[in-house]
Amino acid sequence: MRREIPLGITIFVGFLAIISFFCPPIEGLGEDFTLFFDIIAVFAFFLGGGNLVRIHASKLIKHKADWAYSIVTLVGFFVMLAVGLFKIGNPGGISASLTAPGSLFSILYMNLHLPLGSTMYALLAFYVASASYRAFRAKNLEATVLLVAAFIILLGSTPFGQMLTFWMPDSLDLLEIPNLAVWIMSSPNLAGQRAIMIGIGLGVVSMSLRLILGIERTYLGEDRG
Amino acid sequence: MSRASIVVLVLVCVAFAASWVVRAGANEGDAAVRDAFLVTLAAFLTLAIFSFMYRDNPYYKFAEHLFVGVSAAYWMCMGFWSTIVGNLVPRISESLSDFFQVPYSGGGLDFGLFYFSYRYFYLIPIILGILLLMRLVPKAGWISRWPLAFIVGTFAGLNLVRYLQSDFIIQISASFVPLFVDWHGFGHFFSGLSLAANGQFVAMLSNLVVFLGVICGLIYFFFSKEHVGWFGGASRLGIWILMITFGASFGYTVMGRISLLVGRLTFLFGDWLGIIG
Amino acid sequence: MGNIGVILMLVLIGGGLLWLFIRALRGREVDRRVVFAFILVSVALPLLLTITFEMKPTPVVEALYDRIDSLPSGSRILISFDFDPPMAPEVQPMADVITRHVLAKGHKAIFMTLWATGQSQFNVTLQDVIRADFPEKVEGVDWVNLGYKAGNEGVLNVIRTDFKKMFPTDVNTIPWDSIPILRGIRSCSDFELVISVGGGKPGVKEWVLFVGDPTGVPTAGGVAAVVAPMLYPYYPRQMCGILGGIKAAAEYEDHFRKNYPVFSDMKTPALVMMGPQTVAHVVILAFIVIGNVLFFVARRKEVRR
Amino acid sequence: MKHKLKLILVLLLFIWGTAAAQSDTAPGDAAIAAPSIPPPAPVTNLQATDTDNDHGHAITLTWEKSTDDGAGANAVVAYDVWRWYPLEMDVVDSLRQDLAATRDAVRAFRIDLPRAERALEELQEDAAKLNTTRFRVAVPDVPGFTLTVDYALSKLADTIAYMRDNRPILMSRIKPEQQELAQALERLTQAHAAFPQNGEWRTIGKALAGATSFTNTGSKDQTSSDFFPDYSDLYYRVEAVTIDPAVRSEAVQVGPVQSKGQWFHTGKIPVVLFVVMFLVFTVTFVQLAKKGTDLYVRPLSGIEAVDDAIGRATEMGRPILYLLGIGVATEVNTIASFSILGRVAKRVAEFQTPIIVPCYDPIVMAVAQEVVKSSFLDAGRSDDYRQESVFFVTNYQFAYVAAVNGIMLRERPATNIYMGKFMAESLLLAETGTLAGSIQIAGTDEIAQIPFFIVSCDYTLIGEELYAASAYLGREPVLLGSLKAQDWAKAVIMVCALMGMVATALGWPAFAHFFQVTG
Repeated sequence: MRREIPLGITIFVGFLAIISFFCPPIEGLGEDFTLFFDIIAVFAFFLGGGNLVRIHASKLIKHKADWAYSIVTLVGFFVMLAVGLFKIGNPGGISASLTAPGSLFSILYMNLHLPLGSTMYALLAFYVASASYRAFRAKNLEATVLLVAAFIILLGSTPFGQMLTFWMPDSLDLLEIPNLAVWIMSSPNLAGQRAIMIGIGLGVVSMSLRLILGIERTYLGEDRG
Repeated sequence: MSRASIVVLVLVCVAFAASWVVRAGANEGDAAVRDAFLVTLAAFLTLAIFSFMYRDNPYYKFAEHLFVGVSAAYWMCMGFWSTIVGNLVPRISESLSDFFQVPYSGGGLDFGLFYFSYRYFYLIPIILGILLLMRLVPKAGWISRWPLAFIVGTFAGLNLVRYLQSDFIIQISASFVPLFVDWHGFGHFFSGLSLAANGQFVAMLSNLVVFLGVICGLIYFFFSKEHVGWFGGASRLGIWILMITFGASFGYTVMGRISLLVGRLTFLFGDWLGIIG
Repeated sequence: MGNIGVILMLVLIGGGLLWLFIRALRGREVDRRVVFAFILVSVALPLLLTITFEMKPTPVVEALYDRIDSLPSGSRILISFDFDPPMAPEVQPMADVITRHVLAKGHKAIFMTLWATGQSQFNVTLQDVIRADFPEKVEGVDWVNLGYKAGNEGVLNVIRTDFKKMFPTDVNTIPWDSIPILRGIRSCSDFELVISVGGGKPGVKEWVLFVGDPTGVPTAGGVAAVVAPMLYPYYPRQMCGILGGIKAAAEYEDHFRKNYPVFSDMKTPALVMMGPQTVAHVVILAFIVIGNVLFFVARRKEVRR
Repeated sequence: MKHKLKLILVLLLFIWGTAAAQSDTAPGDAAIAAPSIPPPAPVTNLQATDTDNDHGHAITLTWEKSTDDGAGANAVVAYDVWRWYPLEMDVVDSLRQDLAATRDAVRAFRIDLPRAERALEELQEDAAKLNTTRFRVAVPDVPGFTLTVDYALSKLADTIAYMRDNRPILMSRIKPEQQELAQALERLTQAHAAFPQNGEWRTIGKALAGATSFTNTGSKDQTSSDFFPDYSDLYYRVEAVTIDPAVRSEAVQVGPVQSKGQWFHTGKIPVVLFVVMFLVFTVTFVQLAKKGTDLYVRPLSGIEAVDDAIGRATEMGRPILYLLGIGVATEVNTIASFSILGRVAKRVAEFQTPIIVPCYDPIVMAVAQEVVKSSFLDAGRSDDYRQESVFFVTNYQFAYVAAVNGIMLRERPATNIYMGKFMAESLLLAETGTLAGSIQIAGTDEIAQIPFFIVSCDYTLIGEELYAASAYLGREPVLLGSLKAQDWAKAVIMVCALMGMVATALGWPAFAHFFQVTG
């Protein structure tokens, strides 16, 4: 029973969701299900938050490596949680938006969360460069194709692309770097994107069918087909 | 702690304090001291993250752990206020809506034949949420599979039809392109043959590339047929097309990543140091 | 003064790269921290020296510009701010210049956001563009901000057929029916154009799938560069214009500035950003070349052995 | 300054009197001008039908254009559409408004009464502190307008008393008003059937010249002001109007017509066909596989690498890091990753290598714990399972990356496996992994991120391969059967694309038209 009931639930709601797509009177069901998920996800935050606190508390108590930093995590977590849940320091009180300008919550967001997040994101600029340096090498034919496409697009997004090839006659102007970059984006790139998209569509459909038909049930903690 | 790291720590503290004092002097208004502290803190955290590029270090660890704690709580609070208070409460309870001062919306599912009020319908996610929390009870942990089964089932169904429609059927029909563009016979075709970007030949070439590219790309993804012979050749062409796609995608993305760095440096140079306007 | 700075910068970066190139010919790898340092310098220096370039619009960018420009003035255009502060450096300039163009042309702009954080980004545009350049435009008559609603694609599913159901009021809780600009708008199909500016999910793609496709209303978007290649399959059938990344934003800014001389001295954050962009791109290209030189040098050594 | 808030309440009182106010609108008397141009011809062949493929609550009118639609002095500029409304609709409307007003008032009282009481207290305290009531407080939003405290105090007290007295009365009114509204709604169908008694024609909209259709829709929500009743007899009229609004054709009438919801959306037939096709393929090949037919699948290098990578980790005595990405449990890519995790965890349990699974989403964490636990159970090593190996990090992309990057450099995993949904963090993770010297295997269906994985990982599963991976690793005939079905679907697409191209070349739009999905 422990395994049949969840499987039954999956199959039932799966087919219900498919039917709702074709049946106008219940077409809004998908929306409701999305909201259901969001609500369940908030309940799950108790699991997540509890897990986070437990892990860092145990690190702290057992004096594992870097235990001192766990204090930082716990303090940050509880301060932000208290400020947010009780809307401490919010000028508009309970009715104002959580992120109202001037509220303590938004000040913490703007000065802690935002710089940290943006900087982490900006690290990508450096990593993109080091990855290009290390990985774009003409080791074999595929790698060379990858390299050449990237090179042309990169060149095309600078004014130098224009400067290098402006002398091309009109009858050959496809070979001007900016035009070539646009052509690559709109022809081979489009074909590749489309092939992958259709493939992914197929994969998703096939995977969903496997789930709804009860063929794939690893997610229930079961490894038998 | 080594001697060098103590020296670094002292230097960082001095720099932090100096920045706070200098900014506070430059700012105006009631909150000058507070604002100076906040901008210094934001700059400190920015530099702490950047320091990771050199190597892992205590300042990065500090920033990382702070970030984990703050962000976990941030999204919990957002979830609570926007989902529970913003969407659940107005559907199920009038008095709770008044307590949180959100407008009660009520409503329900209207099937024409019968009407199902949200007041009862939206008890389902609450029950499922509570079942999920049963994981915390060791003996009843198995019951938490029910909500998981519900989530997976509903979205498998929804995704199935959505992907079929948007990523699949529409993409297929979009690849129905004419191979002969502006066709006036071979004479016309050969007399006007050129590599002009908006010419007839390039238009036809593009359509051919798109068509063959999609077909060969799909052939590359065939799992149950050996990639040999003409099939193998097509699959090889497919992988080239995919490589061009990835190369182009990579090259295009570099642009965006640089902008993000510009954004951060603008903060450091502008908001913090005040050397650019 | 500026020129000396530029020359010094070019000497510094070019000289450094040349040195690395010569080292590469001898088969010596470059440490990743050196790469990082070059990127930092090549972004920071042009930013401090404010180097800018001229831009020529690419067809997808021009398509959006022409679409906005060719609509009869007074058309109602929905603009959705679907991004957050970390993404802002790349897409905020697009949101700004599109808003400026829409208002300059005399269209009615209706703003909304699918991201909780998009609200604060709209406020930036409100300060920098609407209040600054169009003080005469009246809120509720020429533009209105409907604010944020939670629900991602769910929101789109609802407003596709019934806008008022999702947004009973605007952001200042003024009821829908008493806002003049919204009179006669029932669903998304009543707009002449829908533009989403964003870079994540939900974003432009969701607008196309959930609003543009089902209703047939012209849809366009401004996105972070990383998302742009994914949107090209939708152009021109499902989307009538795409701004991909800061380069497109710069092109739009330049094109708009040339056609609307009144705004010739407007702020052009995207154009300013193109300086660091260009130098950094060249540096990355140089590193790719150095990497390949290293690869071939190493291979030749192997062959000799 | 701080009196501002309190004074809002005083102002509330002034506004209060308008709570139940109703406004009457007198119909405008248009000046009757002598028609200077002859009236245009009426529309012909007017039809009213229930709008197709909807949930009801809409009627579509179609007609053939007036013969004067086009040019001439009496050219038609628009078509006016009228609908017959029984007076009962007005009754429903006013009852609805009453109920809404009562509800609003009750809510306002519930919120404002405590605020007013608090404000009164504070104002009194301030007065006591200053030991005088002879100061003035500013009224917000009205610059320069102030009130004496005495006056404000007395008004506040009045407000509070008024609220206290009226709240129970108002609350007791909600129930009966709801019942009354429900009854009126029930009478609507009858009232519509009584046409043409007890009702009148009202204009509901305009269609511009040249148009030949109009859709009258409304809300399905009974409490909404534009509620549109289903299963009721509705009557419509259409008039052609010239540039002079007084000059119009005679009205053409149509009715009765009823709106209702359809149980099937015919615009989505192509989707149904494809669903059925998939279903047939999958079931057929799964049955074949069950019977023992040998199904060939070509090797995928990324999949083969998984085993080696686990072996390598065991030799080095270092852990394996498995990331499910930043998807939530509703996304199919994350679900595919669960399956792969299940297979990987089973091997890991057999090899007795530690595994680390930091999670981005609490629900994903819950599922992952379940998956890993039962994999260990299956491998017969349930004692080795440690719950803290699958843990929650944080629900924000970049904080998650920051933490995982830290784990990579500090725990030094021998192998990193990335499967699922990855966004901008892909390169941040993969580059740090390279730096740490780990073998890396990635798989994602985020097209924009695949290039980053390709350049910095040792093996990458591209798009669709992610979904096939679990079938590959499981090696169960049933799952391989579904892969075969997927390939057949692919073949069908290629044939469709080929036929579509031929059809376009030959100028047959019907084929492409079939793939149009509406709604």
